[in-house]
Amino acid sequence: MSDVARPMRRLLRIPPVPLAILVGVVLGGLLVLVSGGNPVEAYAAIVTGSLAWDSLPNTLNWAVPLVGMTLVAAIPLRGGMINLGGDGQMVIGGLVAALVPLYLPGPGPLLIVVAILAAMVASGLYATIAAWGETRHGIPMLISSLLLSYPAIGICSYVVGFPLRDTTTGLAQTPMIPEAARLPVLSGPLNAGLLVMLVVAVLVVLYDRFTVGGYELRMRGLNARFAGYGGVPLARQMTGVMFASGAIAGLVGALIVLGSQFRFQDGALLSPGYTWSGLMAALLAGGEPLGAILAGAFFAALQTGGFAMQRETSIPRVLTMVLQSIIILFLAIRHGVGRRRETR
Amino acid sequence: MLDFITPFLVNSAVQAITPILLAALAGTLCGRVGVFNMALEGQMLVGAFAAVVGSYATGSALGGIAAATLATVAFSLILAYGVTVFRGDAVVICVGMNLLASGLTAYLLRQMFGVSGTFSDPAIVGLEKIRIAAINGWPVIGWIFSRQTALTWVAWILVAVVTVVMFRTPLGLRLRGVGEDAEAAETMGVDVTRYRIVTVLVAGAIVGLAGAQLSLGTVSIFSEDMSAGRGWIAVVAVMLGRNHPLYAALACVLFGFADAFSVRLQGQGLPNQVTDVVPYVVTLVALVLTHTKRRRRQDPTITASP
Amino acid sequence: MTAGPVVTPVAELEARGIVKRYGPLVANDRVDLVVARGEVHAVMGENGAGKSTLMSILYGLQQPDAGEILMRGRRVEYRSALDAIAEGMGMVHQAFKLFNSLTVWENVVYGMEPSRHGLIDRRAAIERVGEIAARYRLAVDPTVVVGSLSVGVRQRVEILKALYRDAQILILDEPTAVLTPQERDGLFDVIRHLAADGRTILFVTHKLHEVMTITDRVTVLRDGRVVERMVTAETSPREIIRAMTGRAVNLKVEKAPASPGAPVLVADDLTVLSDDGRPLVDRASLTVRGGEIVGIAGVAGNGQTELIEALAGLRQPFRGRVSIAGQDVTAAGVDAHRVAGLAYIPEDRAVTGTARAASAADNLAMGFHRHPPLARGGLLDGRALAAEARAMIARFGIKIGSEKLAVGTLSGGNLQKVVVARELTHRAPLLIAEQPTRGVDVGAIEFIHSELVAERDRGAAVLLVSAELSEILALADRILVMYEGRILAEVDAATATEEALGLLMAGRVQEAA
Amino acid sequence: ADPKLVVFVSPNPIGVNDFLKLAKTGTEKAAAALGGTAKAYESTDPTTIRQNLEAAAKEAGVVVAVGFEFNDVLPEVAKANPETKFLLVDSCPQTLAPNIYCSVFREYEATFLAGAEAGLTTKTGKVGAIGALDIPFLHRYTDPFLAGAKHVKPDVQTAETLWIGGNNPFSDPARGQQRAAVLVSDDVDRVMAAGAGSNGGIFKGLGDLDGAAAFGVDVNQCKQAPGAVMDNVEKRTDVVIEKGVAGIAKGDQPQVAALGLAEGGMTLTGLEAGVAASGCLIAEYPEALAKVKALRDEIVAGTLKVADPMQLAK
Ligand SMILES: Nc1ncnc2c1ncn2[C@@H]1O[C@H](COP(=O)(O)OP(=O)(O)OP(=O)(O)O)[C@@H](O)[C@H]1O
Ligand SMILES: Nc1ncnc2c1ncn2[C@@H]1O[C@H](COP(=O)(O)OP(=O)(O)OP(=O)(O)O)[C@@H](O)[C@H]1O
Ligand SMILES: [Mg+2]
Ligand SMILES: [Mg+2]
Repeated sequence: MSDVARPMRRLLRIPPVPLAILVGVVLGGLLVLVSGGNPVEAYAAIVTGSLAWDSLPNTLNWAVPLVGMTLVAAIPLRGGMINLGGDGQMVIGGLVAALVPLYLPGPGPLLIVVAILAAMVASGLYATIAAWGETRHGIPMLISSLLLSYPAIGICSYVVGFPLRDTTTGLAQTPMIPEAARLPVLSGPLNAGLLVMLVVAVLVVLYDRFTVGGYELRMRGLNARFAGYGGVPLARQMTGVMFASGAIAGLVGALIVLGSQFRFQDGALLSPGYTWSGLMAALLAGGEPLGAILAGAFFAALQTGGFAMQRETSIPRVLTMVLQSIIILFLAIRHGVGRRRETR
Repeated sequence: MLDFITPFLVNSAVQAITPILLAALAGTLCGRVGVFNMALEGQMLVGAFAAVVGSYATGSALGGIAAATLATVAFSLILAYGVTVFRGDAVVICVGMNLLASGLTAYLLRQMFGVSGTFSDPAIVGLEKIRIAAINGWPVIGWIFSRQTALTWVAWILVAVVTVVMFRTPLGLRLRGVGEDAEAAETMGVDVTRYRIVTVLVAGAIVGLAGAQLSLGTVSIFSEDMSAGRGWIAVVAVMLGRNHPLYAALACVLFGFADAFSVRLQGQGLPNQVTDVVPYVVTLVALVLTHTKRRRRQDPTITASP
Repeated sequence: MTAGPVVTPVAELEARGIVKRYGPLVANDRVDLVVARGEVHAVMGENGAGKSTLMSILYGLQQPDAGEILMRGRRVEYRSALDAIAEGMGMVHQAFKLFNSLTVWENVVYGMEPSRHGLIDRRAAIERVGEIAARYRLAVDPTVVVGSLSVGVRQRVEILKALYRDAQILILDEPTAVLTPQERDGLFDVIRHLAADGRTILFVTHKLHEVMTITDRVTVLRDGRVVERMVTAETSPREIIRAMTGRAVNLKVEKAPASPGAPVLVADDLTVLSDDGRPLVDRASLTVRGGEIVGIAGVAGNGQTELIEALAGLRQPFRGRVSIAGQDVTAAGVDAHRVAGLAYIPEDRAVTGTARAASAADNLAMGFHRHPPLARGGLLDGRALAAEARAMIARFGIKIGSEKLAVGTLSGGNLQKVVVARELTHRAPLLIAEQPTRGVDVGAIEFIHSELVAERDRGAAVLLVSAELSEILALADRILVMYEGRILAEVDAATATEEALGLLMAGRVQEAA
Repeated sequence: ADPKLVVFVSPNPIGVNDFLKLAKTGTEKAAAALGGTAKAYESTDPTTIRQNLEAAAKEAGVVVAVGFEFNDVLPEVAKANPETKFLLVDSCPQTLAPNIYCSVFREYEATFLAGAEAGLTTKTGKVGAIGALDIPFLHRYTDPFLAGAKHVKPDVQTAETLWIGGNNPFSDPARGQQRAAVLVSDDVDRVMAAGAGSNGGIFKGLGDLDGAAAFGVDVNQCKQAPGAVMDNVEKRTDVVIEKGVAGIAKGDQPQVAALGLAEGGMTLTGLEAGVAASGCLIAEYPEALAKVKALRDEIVAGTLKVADPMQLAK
């Protein structure tokens, strides 16, 4: 080792995640500087725009779907599987959750529960198609889950664009759901969806840590052959995992529709790109749920801060996309994040 | 149904396939050396952006192609070194690269040209369409090849070249070996890391061409995220074609014609939300058909349990 | 003494003071090795002694931290295997390094392809490979795909690869581990032929009788250090073992006659089909009773693997019945088999038997993790898991720092102990042991053998699959011979001989009788 | 709140959309006229629309919003911020608050005229339209176009309207080009291009048929693709916002303003001064222009009624 390398090595001893963030911040800052902006101002805007007391609710509100989609990706990833179909699954959940209170009679609270459950079941079942394709026909789930997303999005878009469109507006969207069937507001933009997602997140972490199923999923992720040899029913497990993953995607769609948009609007669930942000957060943590949740929350803060930065300074919020990608790339190559998926 | 197939349509389908085909070729190259390239979408976007910048700056389409190739090769360094020297996970790196491409091109678009969204300018010189009078009149061949850009020609020539190199040359044998079992290749004295790096970079250059075709071949415009999922279709084609350039090309053709067909269906009054889905459904069906036969060959542990 | 040219004996290959460290672990500690031209030189040592490490350094796959290598007296430095190959080194790895989807000739010429006009000259390649194969009596068809070949033939392909590169020094790392006696004898013929041709052989093995049969000299490693150099003709197996382990090892398996009880594993008319519908296991029927060890002998690739997978629930049989302890488990998955009473030591400890990145505790729980004491009502008892793991590590002497550490860096023998410990601890009524001592050193073999016999004496039914005839002969009470998916014969272990079994394994029933 | 601050909140990223860019320019001009400053907040989805709207309502004197996407949230935010005035362009919520002003357009009138130009100038006798996304709002650009052509040339053939769709409908020039190729293959030589950022591809695609031409939207797109654009349906969002904000400041802005040809909210490039220098092909068809001007006058006078394809259920 040359002498020059030594301080480098000491630097690299900073724990990987903070170091990655540091690298991202420095590179992002340079980018801002080169294009004539003020990096300090930009970062200050991001931080206050996401973590200051009155912007925190916005961050949390953004974190609910993002963390949800992080779990969607993390659960299969824990077992060495990848679900790229989050978009389609979320949209199905959103549409179902909007249709239940619109077309079913019943008291509001009951409608909420039914809508959420129906959304989860519908999305979960749709997600299992990809698992079925792999277990039955050997079609790689990676690509079938991605491809299955398009028909789901297309059909939902058609449904709200034509037969079930709210004809009083010029957009492809369902009518507003009745007030009674909306999620109760906690304060400001925050609604009960936050609590629901919190419970789900805790359940996922506990399942991963303390149950037989969690152990089996982890072992599958480390060596699928080994898990199969040990008696883990791989096909059934894959189906179950995809159902859970899809159901959470459906839940995310349902919470957005019932909690903040109050109707299903074509494209509105997809344009924030929760699915890909969630996938990145999950990859960042190698599928480990708690780490993934933290990464998801971090991305939520970054993105919310990005919007604030764009409002405050004229620096475009795509900067936060660049930041996120630098962080994940750095972690991937510097510490081989995600390399633990041993077999296939 | 056959009256759907008009010369114009075939011609435009071939044109629309070109970027996907180039990207898929690059994907098969990477796949052959054991690097699963999911970053085609982002690489194509970088190529498209650099092509427009290069063409705008040099005032020539060739300058655009050169810039696209260089920029995408540079961008591909992340993947090339990331999965080899730094031993990162290909999936993670590719997801990061896609995001980086999307964010960086949008950011640079604003900072370099002061516009957001779309950048078009008369100074951007698009690719010439090659018109060969001799073949114009021929059915089918004429439809396919008249009025295409040089890159479309290059794409199809590359399909042949890559196939020959892959299966008939020492280099190809080595590449295939590296992809099948890197450790075995290493013991035979083949420098796996170097082969992988070079292959990924060459593939990067090819995706650069895909990007150039997208932004200079069809339209002379750059718009944000204009790759619009084409890179993902290329990834699907690579998997459908099992890293074989000819089969991957076939998959691209299948998708391209299903897509052209879907536009036709739209012309018949079907809602576009439904017709848009057609090429994906066709691809899914192809996926199912190509897999049902191989059903029992898979890992016994997977099919276990009733 | 007649006058002649004075020959200073320059060693063909010499390694001086080779040091290789993996973190705190010193895998090779100032190793000196001298190999003369035309000799067959054995390198021996327990699991993890540093044999493979030394070989990969000599073959340029790894760079030593210190020390030097001399070829015919000249100092060489390898940056990669390519340099070593250029110096005339060749290596046959225990785990074959072959491309299964490529043909024999493609595998052989890989990296050194004859070409014309930039394209591979296929005809020249096939011709050249055929020539070498004929010269060294390695019966191989150059045009077949390697994936379809049996293990013995694959090994010949590996040797062909080295000879194609005109290797002067050939390293064979545990080359006989998966061969039948006949195949092994064939290999020895080849080795003698090569040595007579002036080529030098480095022979890594755990099998003493092979060392005694084929080698000229022996170098013994222990804990990364050379502890002894011997001339084969002047030593004995007992001495070599003492050098390797520092103690005496009982090579003879002590066991009382079996007293079989009730049938535990019953397979009836079992047929397993391949993808293209060929029978891999063809109407096999067998019964294993409590208190007996039934051995299955056979050349690898004759359906043993598939038979075991079907018996263990990893594979669905096409026809037939399987029952464990009276329970029909034919269509059930692995878990049902385990509940019914299966313990199973799989053939490949690294790929199937363990998860490298998982902790020892997690590895030691697999298969028994669904039921008490490890789990209750779907909840895993982390404390029980750890306690159980610590107990196993202690009882089986697994060399690992803590049950929380990953098993990925354990040596082959230690990894095998992890698997054996897990499968034996739960006292299942049925134990299927597939190649339980493959690649394991003599000390560990002794231990595993005695554990298997103890299982039997406790009343368990033991089904033993091994390519190692001596192992089957030593342990089994009854021997079944598999050939092309069928159970060809049943032989009483007391009267069986290696030669007769070898003939049966080759399908030559008449001659064997 | 700073009364001299005017904030424009966009429903989608401004980039791809000329129409939103106009709104941004209009906001800047309006702020300059007030002697204040302008800002633009870009949203991507309902959540960020709400966040941006709330942030804007707290800071600004006048908030300019554009699009249907604001119908749900605007009344709520307006109620919470009674001091702030809101100008919603292109849409009007069902429940109005005193501090909400709406300016809506009658795009269909100008589109109808563009269609008339198409009918008058087509050589193949076939016209068609391409839109980004099949939503009612965009039918205001496609349906009246075909109707206008039919009006002046009853035997004109109209092709089925094509939609760009896909992953990125407002910014996928290549798909635009593909759809243009389909129309071209059917000999359609006059095409309404309502594809926002995808329009460039449509123009390019029409280049394959000699004499084919497109109609652009929102701004003069003739220069962008010389020789490929006949005329443009211009929506004077900038003017409307400029006037609207000024009106709000003065206090004489009507709560709901509907703007069409008569009010100067909608027009064609060809109907304005400077046609000759516009680069638009329509400049070469003076007789057609004369007829279209006459039609415009009929519409303005109310003697010719153009159907609004987006007759919303009340
Ligand atoms: N890449 C590595 N990283 C860390 N430790 C290693 C590595 N390779 C080998 N070792 C360790 O070095 C020691 C020597 O290993 P080596 O494979 O040379 O043993 P061996 O004599 O071949 O054993 P066996 O008889 O089991 O094949 C072992 O303790 C092993 O765990
Ligand atoms: N990447 C690695 N990190 C740490 N240790 C390793 C690594 N790869 C191999 N080892 C260790 O190096 C040793 C040699 O590996 P090898 O594949 O030869 O296994 P083995 O079973 O010990 O040898 P053999 O297959 O010859 O019996 C093993 O003990 C293994 O645990
Ligand atoms: Mg070894
Ligand atoms: Mg070994």
